[in-house]
Amino acid sequence: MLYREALNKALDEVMAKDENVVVLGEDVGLYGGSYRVTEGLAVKYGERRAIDTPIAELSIVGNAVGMAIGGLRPVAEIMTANFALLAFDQIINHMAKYRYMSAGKITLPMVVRFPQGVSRQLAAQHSESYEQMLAAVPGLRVLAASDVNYAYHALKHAVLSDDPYLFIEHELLYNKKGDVDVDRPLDPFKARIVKEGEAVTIVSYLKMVDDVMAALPQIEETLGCSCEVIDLCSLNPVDYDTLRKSIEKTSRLVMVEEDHKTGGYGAQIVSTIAEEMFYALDAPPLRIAGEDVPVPYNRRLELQSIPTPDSIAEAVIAWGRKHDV
Amino acid sequence: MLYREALNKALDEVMAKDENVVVLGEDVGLYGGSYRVTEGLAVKYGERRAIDTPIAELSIVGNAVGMAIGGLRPVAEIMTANFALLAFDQIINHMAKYRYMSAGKITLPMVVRFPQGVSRQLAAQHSESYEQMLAAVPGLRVLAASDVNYAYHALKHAVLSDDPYLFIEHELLYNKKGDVDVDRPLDPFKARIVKEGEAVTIVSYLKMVDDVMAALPQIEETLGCSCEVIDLCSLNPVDYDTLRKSIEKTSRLVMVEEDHKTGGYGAQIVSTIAEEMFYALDAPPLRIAGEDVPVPYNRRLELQSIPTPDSIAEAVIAWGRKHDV
Amino acid sequence: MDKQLAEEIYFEMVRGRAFEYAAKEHYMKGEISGFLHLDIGQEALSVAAMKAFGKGDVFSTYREHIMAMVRGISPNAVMAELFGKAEGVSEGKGGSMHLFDPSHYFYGGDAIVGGHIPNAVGCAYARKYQGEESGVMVVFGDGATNGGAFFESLNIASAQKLPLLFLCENNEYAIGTNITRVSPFKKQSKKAEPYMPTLEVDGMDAVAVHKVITDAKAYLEKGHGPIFIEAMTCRYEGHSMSDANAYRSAQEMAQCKARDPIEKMKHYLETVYEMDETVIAQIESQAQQEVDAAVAFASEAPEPAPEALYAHMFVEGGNHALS
Amino acid sequence: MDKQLAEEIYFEMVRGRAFEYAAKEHYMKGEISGFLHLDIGQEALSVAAMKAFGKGDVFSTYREHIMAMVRGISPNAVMAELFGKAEGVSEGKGGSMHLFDPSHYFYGGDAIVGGHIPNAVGCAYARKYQGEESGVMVVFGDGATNGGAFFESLNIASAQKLPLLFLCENNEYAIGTNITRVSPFKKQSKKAEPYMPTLEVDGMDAVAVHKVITDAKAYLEKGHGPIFIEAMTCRYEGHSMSDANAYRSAQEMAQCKARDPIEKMKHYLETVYEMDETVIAQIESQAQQEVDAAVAFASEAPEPAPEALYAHMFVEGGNHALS
Ligand SMILES: Cc1ncc(C[n+]2csc(CCOP(=O)(O)OP(=O)(O)O)c2C)c(N)n1
Ligand SMILES: Cc1ncc(C[n+]2csc(CCOP(=O)(O)OP(=O)(O)O)c2C)c(N)n1
Ligand SMILES: [Mg+2]
Ligand SMILES: [Mg+2]
Repeated sequence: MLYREALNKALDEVMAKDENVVVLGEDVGLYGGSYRVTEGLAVKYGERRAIDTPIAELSIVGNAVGMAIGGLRPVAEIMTANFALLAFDQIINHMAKYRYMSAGKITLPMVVRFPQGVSRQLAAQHSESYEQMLAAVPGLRVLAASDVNYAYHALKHAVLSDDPYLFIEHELLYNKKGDVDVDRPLDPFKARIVKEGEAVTIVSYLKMVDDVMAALPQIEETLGCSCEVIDLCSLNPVDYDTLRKSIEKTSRLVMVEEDHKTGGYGAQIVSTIAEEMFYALDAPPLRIAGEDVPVPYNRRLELQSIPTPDSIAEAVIAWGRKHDV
Repeated sequence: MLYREALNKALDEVMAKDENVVVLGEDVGLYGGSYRVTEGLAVKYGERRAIDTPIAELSIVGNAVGMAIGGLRPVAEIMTANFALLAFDQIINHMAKYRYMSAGKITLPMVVRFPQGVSRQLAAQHSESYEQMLAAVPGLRVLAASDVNYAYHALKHAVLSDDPYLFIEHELLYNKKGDVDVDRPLDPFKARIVKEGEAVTIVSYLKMVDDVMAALPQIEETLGCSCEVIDLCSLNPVDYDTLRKSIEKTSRLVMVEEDHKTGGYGAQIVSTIAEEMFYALDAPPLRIAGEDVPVPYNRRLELQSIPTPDSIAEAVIAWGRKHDV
Repeated sequence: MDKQLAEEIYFEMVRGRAFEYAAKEHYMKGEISGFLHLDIGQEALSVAAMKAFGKGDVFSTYREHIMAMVRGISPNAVMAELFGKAEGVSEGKGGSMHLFDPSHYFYGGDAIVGGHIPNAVGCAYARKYQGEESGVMVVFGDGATNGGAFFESLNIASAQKLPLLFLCENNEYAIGTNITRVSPFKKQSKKAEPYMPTLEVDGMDAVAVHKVITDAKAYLEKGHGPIFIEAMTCRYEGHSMSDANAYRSAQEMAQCKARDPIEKMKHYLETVYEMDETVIAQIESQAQQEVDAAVAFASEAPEPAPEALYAHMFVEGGNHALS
Repeated sequence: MDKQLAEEIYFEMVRGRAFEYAAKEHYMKGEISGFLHLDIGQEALSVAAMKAFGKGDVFSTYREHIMAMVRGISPNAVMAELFGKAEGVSEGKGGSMHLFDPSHYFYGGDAIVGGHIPNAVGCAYARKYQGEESGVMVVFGDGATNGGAFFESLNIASAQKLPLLFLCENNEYAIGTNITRVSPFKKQSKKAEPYMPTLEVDGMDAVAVHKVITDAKAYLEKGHGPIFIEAMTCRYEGHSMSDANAYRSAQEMAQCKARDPIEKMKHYLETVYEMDETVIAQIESQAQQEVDAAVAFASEAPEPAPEALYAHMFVEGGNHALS
């Protein structure tokens, strides 16, 4: 099954199960969604449940908040992360805070989904990542699906939960293939050990997990060691237990993310480990991330601006050699 | 001179000097600004140059971008950081990117100013800090004024520069007193060593600098050591040179910020130092930051949610004892 | 309007004003803090609109103490919230600007100007979806009508024919800025005209407000879509306690107070129902007693426990199914 | 319209369409990537509006290749930008959606729907402040008229009486969603009516477009404030190269193409100026030659150097004074 099909299946199942579930967003209805995640839902459940909205992101999220107050379970789609900036007031001032400010009187069972990241030459206004910002907002659960099976189960979980979730996808993952084990629901807050290893813990999420895996043979062969690769899956809360166990074993941490390095999401992981596991580390932690520039259109420059399997391998190998891995 | 008077003086001087400088925002004109920073400017320079805008933050910043394109030097005020969320699209997709996307053809000499932080019981929708988000955006200069003299010089610099600046103030600093040395312009990107010391480097910015200073006697006395206190001043770029020199001397880093700890701005400082100065550190870095909750209204809970001089002293002392400072 | 309703409205208006003056007094004493926005002068609107709207859902702003009480939240719980106490309606976490109580169909209490309007639109969608006839009312100021959230909401509510009543409290000011300086219009209903029927009412006249909201509610129930009501009103105090109100002349203030809504309602009771001094005095003293009791309650109520800081972040065990 | 102008407009329309087809071809070959939005079908608008607006500043969207060229940016520089080359107008950093050239008063090239409208408002403020009469034109689609940025801009431009021409290219679709499904109106000028005069024009008729923009420009120059023009038009291709255009029936497409703007302009030249086949063929071949040359130029142009990644972040030595 493809990643986008897994997401579609998750939505289809929860919509079949609970008529309070509605999806809304630009072109999610008749058109079936820009990345086909909501394909078929309007035909099956009607336009009242697969709602085409105008191009008004503030309202998409703001309306979803109100629908949730009114007893529905809205799943809002923002076409691309960059447009979510228009909805930051609703996400941060409303969706994340109503429950707390009302001392629990208001409950917001809702999900906001969006794809993000560098795709293929979409340029600076269509290529950004905002987990750095959004995973820092108290009151939100933030999941990031890199894996097909995880995508299916985590999205179902998010829709059926009574808490407000952000569900982050990556534009280059929609056609990724994988198996879905429908009968084994998983804990969406648990990190996924993609590969076990002994010498280095490489932490990542979303598309970078695949790039790390692509870089791995070269890294392991060159350094003559085995690496443990962890997909965070949940960006808030973070499964620090899994990280801790891994780093206790490996004593080394590499954090890989696609977003600009300055202030990027990985800084939090690295700083938390530095604070809490300082003495367990045998080498300085390494952060591999995008360059601190808006994403350029030209393909070469674009690739230069983000980590790739090659640049990941290169960086880890250089660091490994320097620090006797 | 008060902090707000220093800001007012800076604006007054640049407006007198260059008629392209205009200020705009809610109540900045006839009313004189909610925190009186723009007081008197409408009377002196007219309503065309001290422009009262409707409550439309997206437009305040969006219009400023257009004014800058049109050859003016706008200084936009957002009344409180939380409302800036409504303008994030303009700040991040437009203000920060036009220059790069146009290969330098568009130049945006503009400033967006706003106060942020926990003031006194303004509750969750009026108490937040967004440097974590905004200092991570490539293409923006981000300054944070904790000091009266710095506030004056840095704001003048920002307005007269041809680059887009965010200028962050803190609601509790407006009535802070200090001297302004008008004749000695300073480099706004240089961190300020507030107090020299040998054993610990304490890094902070905005109001927390004052709280660190208030906590210092107790810390130094109890631990029997001297601490170096650094005010970052510029949050992007960061003056890592000054940090490096200090940490080479002290071998210890404490980072203090008011914002929620998870994903907070300080994570970047701590992770960068952990990456680049790992072997220079004699103790795990310590991060002191706000709790991961929306800011509550009740005063006791509010104070519990952020660092205070007492809690800073307590945390540094506990950490210092544990790690033999 | 029948006598009992008129008396109730009068009572609520008097109690509302007494409540606001009490809040002001205790703010000056330092027992209430943060931003405190008083509704004095606008009581006709807050009271009569809520009364007329019956059980429909209401979304409002930071200037909502009186509305919250008319909806059924007790003065004790509102005052305790202003005092930041554990027995406040938001357990001391929200304060003056954030009063919520879904059991009374009251959803705040939002302090982002215009930010609650898209929420009201979404709720109206839910009500239509559920086949509920009661509809939704969203209350906002003149200043909110310049923001994108308001406009997007007019458009969506109209396109979707949602049962939503837009109630604009036009007091002509957004803090210190007169609406005509930042909007091309004095009457903001102009902005809604392309999208839905608009009505105007004297916001200082409780009887008129009650009538127009009753009519509007009937319109909503017919499923024709949204409706916009503009009520011209006037606040007596500064925008919040930190505003000295220096931008309005003595003359302007006098004109404003000459339209006093409580006096007007009293006059109505006296002329239409020949209500006498004693009954009116009784109503007034009952109102004052309730406010005094609320202050006493709030003063004595306990502070939230330190653990409250971490409470209400997420729903625990909130998944109604995982499979 | 005089003959020379008519010929120029015809030439630009033909060249524009040839350019767009060439871009499509090279996209399919993989030489152009990202989002590519073709303006085919809408040439009358893009060409005649730019021609008529003269030297005023223009802010546009991602569907702007033709406008950029009419403004004076060479086809070479536009095509090279689509190819991501160093000699592109944005040196390969912007791509199809981000063409900027202040020396031709052309500011993009914005890919956030509606995001450039507040920028145009600010620029119009600057022009008024400077006493410049030329004014500003902002071009946007029907889909953009549902967003907060658009509405805030109507309100501000009207309140401030800014010299701003709002030009709505109503092609009835935002990607796959017909405007009437998400807006209460088919004609979006309804939304501007409270704020400013509105005019409607057949966006497939270059002569009509030229006239209405010329008149609007004269209106701006009188200092009366903003004006809104709605041009009904139709795009022939999908929204971008990734849209299969499956939501429009063959019949709808046929009706749309029956209004072809290039045929119409040709007919105008033939009937009004008795232009003969040879001249028209000459214009067409000249247009095609320029496009071929642009493709050749773009193919051969160098890639940006790796250091370009870090260029153009900030102005160096950009402080005109530090004291
Ligand atoms: C988005 C946003 N911008 C600015 C503010 C600050 N602010 C609070 S109330 C207010 C004025 C609102 O005026 P109006 O909507 O007319 O309501 P009124 O206070 O007159 O009832 C402003 C500017 C805010 N709370 N939210
Ligand atoms: C804020 C924002 N939301 C969504 C998008 C994705 N998007 C790009 S173009 C488009 C449709 C725009 O339609 P319209 O304004 O009518 O312009 P047209 O493409 O028809 O010329 C959408 C939804 C975007 N670029 N920006
Ligand atoms: Mg008002
Ligand atoms: Mg369109």
